Amino acid sequence: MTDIKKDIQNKANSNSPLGVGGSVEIGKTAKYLREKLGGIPQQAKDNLKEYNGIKKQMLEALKEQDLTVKQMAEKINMPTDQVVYYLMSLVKYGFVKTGEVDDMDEYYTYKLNK
Amino acid sequence: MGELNKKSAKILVFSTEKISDPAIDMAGLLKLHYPPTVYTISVPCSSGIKPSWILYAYEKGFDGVFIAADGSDCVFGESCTEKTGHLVGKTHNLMKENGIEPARLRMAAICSVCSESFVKQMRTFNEYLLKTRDV
Amino acid sequence: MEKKPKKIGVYICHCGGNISDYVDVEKVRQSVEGEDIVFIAKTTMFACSDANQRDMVEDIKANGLDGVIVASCSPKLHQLTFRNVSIRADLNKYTYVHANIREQASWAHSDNKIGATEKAIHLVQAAVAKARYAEALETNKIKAKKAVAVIGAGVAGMKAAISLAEKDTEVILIEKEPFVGGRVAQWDSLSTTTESGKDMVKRLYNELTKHDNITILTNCEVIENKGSVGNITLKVSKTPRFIKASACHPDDLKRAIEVCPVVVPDDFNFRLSNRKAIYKNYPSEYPQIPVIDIKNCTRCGECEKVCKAIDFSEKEEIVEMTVGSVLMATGFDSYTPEYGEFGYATSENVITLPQFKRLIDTQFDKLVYNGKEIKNIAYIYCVGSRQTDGENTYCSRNCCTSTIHAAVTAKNKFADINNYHFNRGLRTYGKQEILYADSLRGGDIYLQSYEDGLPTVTTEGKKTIVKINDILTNGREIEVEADLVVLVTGMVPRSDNSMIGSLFKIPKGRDKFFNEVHMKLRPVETVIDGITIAGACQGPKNITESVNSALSAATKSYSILSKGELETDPLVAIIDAEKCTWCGSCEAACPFDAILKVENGKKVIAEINNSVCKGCGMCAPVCEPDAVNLIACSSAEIMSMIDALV
Amino acid sequence: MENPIKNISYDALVIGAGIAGGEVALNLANTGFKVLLVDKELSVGGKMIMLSKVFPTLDCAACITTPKVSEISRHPNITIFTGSEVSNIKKISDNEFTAKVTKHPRYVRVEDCTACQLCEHACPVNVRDQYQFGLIGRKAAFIPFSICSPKAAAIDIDNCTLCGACEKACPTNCIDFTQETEIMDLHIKTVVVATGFDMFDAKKMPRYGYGQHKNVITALQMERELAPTRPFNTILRPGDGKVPDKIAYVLCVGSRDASVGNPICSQICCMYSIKQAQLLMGALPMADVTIYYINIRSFGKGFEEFYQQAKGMGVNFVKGKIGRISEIEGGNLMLRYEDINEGKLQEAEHDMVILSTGVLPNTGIDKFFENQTLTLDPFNFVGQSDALASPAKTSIEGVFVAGTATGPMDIPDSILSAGAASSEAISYLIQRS
Repeated sequence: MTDIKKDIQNKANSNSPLGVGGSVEIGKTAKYLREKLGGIPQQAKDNLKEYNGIKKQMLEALKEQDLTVKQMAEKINMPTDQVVYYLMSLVKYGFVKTGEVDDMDEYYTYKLNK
Repeated sequence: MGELNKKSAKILVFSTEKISDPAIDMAGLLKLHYPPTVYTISVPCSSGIKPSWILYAYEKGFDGVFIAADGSDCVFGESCTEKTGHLVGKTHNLMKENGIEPARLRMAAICSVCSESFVKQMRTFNEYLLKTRDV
Repeated sequence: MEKKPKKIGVYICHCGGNISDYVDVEKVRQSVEGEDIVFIAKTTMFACSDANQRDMVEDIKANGLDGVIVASCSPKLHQLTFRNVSIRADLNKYTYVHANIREQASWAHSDNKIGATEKAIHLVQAAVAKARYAEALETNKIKAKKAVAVIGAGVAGMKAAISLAEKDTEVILIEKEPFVGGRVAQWDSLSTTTESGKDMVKRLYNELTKHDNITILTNCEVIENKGSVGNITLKVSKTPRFIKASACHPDDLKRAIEVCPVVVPDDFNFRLSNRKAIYKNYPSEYPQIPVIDIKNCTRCGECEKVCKAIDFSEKEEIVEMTVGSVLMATGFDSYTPEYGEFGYATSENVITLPQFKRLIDTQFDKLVYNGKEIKNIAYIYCVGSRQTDGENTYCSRNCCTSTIHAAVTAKNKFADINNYHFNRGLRTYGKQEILYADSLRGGDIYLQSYEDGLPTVTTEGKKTIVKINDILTNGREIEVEADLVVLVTGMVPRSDNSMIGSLFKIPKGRDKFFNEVHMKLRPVETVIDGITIAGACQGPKNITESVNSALSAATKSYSILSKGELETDPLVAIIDAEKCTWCGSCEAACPFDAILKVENGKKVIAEINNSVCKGCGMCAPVCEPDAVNLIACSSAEIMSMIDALV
Repeated sequence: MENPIKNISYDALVIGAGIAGGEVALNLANTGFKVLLVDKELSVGGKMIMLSKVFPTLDCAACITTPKVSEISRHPNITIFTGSEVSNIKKISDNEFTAKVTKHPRYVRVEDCTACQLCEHACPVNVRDQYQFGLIGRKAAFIPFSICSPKAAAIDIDNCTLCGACEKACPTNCIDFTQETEIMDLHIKTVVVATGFDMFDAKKMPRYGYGQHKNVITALQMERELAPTRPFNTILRPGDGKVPDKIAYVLCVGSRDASVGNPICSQICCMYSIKQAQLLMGALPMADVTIYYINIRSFGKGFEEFYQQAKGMGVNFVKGKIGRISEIEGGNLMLRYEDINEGKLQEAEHDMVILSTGVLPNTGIDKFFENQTLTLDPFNFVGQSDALASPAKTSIEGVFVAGTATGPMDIPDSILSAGAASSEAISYLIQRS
């Protein structure tokens, strides 16, 4: 178990104001846990912020034209391996789709999934 | 994909659940190709095939019928070989009576690992049927 | 009476691409969607997944379906899975119909996507045609005898017997040889343990005899097999020992062996030595009574003079028994090299690995063969295994480790031994690697070749030379003058496998060992219900692996019988009483005596005994008035399938 | 802790719900015993359920695991706890053990979840997906993988921002952040350890550049790329998304190597590499695949034939030891190796390298046990007290071991080992009832 997880669980278990099955309204339990924990880990916040930024940059870039990984890397100034990771995640979530492969059968272009 | 344009003969295979089915399945597993117009109907034992079914298959348009017989491996006993042979003989006579070329019915023992032999049988039977019939 | 039309659900599996890469599954779905009885037609990524199974149950319940069809892989793999889905949705399992569009369409025709799709469409349509006729059927229940016959009393068979006896199951352990222990009894030294093979056999034998529910039959062979899972009747022929156990006095028996004038090659020692016609392979062997090898006995009567226990009047006995399941643990043979293969039988300095192992076990101080002290030993690996121009294309798995163990044992036991290993890539997998590393450290020399540059053995006068182009030293030709050449012979299927195999109708694989149903799903079961396989009769194995498979087979045999009751298929023959005129041909055709002649009102007709009928259908084609049909395989069903397939 | 502690009892506790543990649970359940099956992961199925196709028959792993998994999950005699850990196993009498089970909150009520994935769509977070070995991202509210069981969402609380979007999206209101850790006291008669194995961490061999050179990946990562639920639309190298056409396999990475602390052979790497090579040849017909090996160990039933088949398909086998892998321009990789046939050092360029990493023990199993010692072997796998005659017996009477917890083995051997452990456990239970 990671330390963060342990920490969260210890906190959750130790100062449960409402107890299990208490009066927390179904569908609004996230707020309950956030209050109980007194916030969320900084790392999770940072990660989300970074991803949102990159997602925005990538989708903006693809608005102009379809791009390969290399072209995207140059355009948004990011290492190609990072581009693969984020771009493929965006493909998975349906924001981006895979286009054609080049003549050499080497690199695919990626485009917005409208 | 050059094969696509080539016509193949329609062959109905009677195979058996315990013995020849596994061989035909294994042919697929090993990607041993044979014409896709080969269709299989499984029966418990090859000696339970009625001649009327075979005649019906020709009547409906099958070019050939192949019995993938159990041979001596049959789980229902060794009399299977003789009985299957007998019903093939009977069917051949019926075919002659009805003006159907008896060579359109073939039989071979296909044991549970005879994948290659099954595929070879299908290919040669297909070639024979293509040559002798206007498929 | 007008029947309500059926409502069927059809599920077409992608199999994660195995099907959908070659077959257009959507097209297949559309092709049956419009059929009157098809209420739902869906495609699914994995039909067998829990999620899809749950979906099917919901679909059946929510829509009141009468049956389902799954078009996926071979019914051998998942027919049972989907029949169980039907059961969970409160449908009778016989309303389920399976279509095989993987092994018989996408895979078989992966070279032709259009053809594969076309075929899949016809196959699914044929399944729909069959589903029109599929009816709810009740299974027959039969009593299962909680007893298992274990065939072969090597370590696998002995372990299986013990483990079944511990599970309150009656065991009959049948061994063809006069003694138990199989191959392991032949070894003194085993790798990874200080226990000798003989001691291990002794330990297992003592454990066997602790259980009252185990019967050990030595010198016995199964000669007849009747019936089926739950109720199998075996006939066993028992060759007499010609020695009365009760009257046996050890000293007299010892004398009897001494006086026996017959001398024959001793197979237990791989013909390295001789034995008498009355013999034991080694002093502590089990059971502890000698045996008379009647084929070689001259009936001179010398033994009778010194020992009262000798009794030549003993006759062959036939024992009959009923068991619920049979566990095959018949073991393997060692490969016998061809005449002249690496100098076998043509050079006096060439022996096989099993012979070499016996040689080390039977000698002390000095290693002597043919009167000559041995110093330099050349081992030639993969003899009879991984053949490129022979039938045995498989690797025999255990021989690398076994050879290194023997070589290290020889080196530790005798002075000045030099080991040269002419191998084709060492396969000391897993923890056995340590043994290889140890032997390298101990100074053993390893020389390697590929399949196309095997070592050669030549005899020049008294010298035997082994030559190789060693790839480990850049292909250099290296030659070793060997005092002894050991041919590392692997495991091959037993020569008598075909006899016992065909008696129980067990299929064999391409390697001619007994074949399991599925290497991963059902590794110890055969296509014959109730017959399990264990140990090296299924393929080469070391002792641990044999025991693992023996215990697995015991688990399987036990779980078949543990409830004391089995369900059998209700797919039997039925007689149309109107058409039947009793001519007796069906009775003559039935191999199971399942057809009876009965009076039905004014008429004499045939009747099927459902609990005996095995559903083979042999009675159907012989019926002139066409009064016999098989349930689920009737003329109407077959013809409607033919209509769909054309 | 305020949680009420539950007391539960079963005939058998099976630790680890991979194929070995699953097989044991099924065998015991089918002969009438009540089994608790515990796994620390979110799904049962172990490592095998993550694989593409399996050697030597090229059956898809899912086709073999999913039906078993489904049989396990609906067996009336089996209770499954995923996301749970066992500790404090104590032998209290001849045929009785106690233990503690800690069930971590999933923050999803599994029985209500329909795996509709709406929470996944709603979640704003993106983190590396451990089930795809970091090749691609996943959400903090996520279904572990498409064929997981139980097929239900889970919340990755480490990365969750507790924004509540998943809760709003969920049509069945199954997301529940009030869930807490549950601790249960367990009474059992027998224990089966089926804790599986770990993979060698390729970062421990810096000369191969894993973690540094982005186009050097592990075989498990390639396994995902080849699986039907693959992370990319095709085979891509993760460094820049290029379709590779000159692929190298390096065998014995972290096995047969005393210098990294693992002198034994991992038994499966030769075969899984040969299998992947065959699948790659199918997926990328123009690609060259080279396997750098020391010895090919295709020893099992049908394995040698499978090896020869790969050779026949054109997979290139080079007998050579890889010294170093360096990255060159464009992300390609230069392999320096000792060519054993030629007897000299050689260099070869590839555009993607797969490290066939070895099998290591899952450490810490012995710590589960309190008043008895579970003896380990010299390599830290679970020790077999009678390896030849009773391979499933351990140093503690009533505790049995199944599958790769005892050492490296392939799937058929794991199943057989599980069969043996089942046999011992059933006998033990019958003898003591």
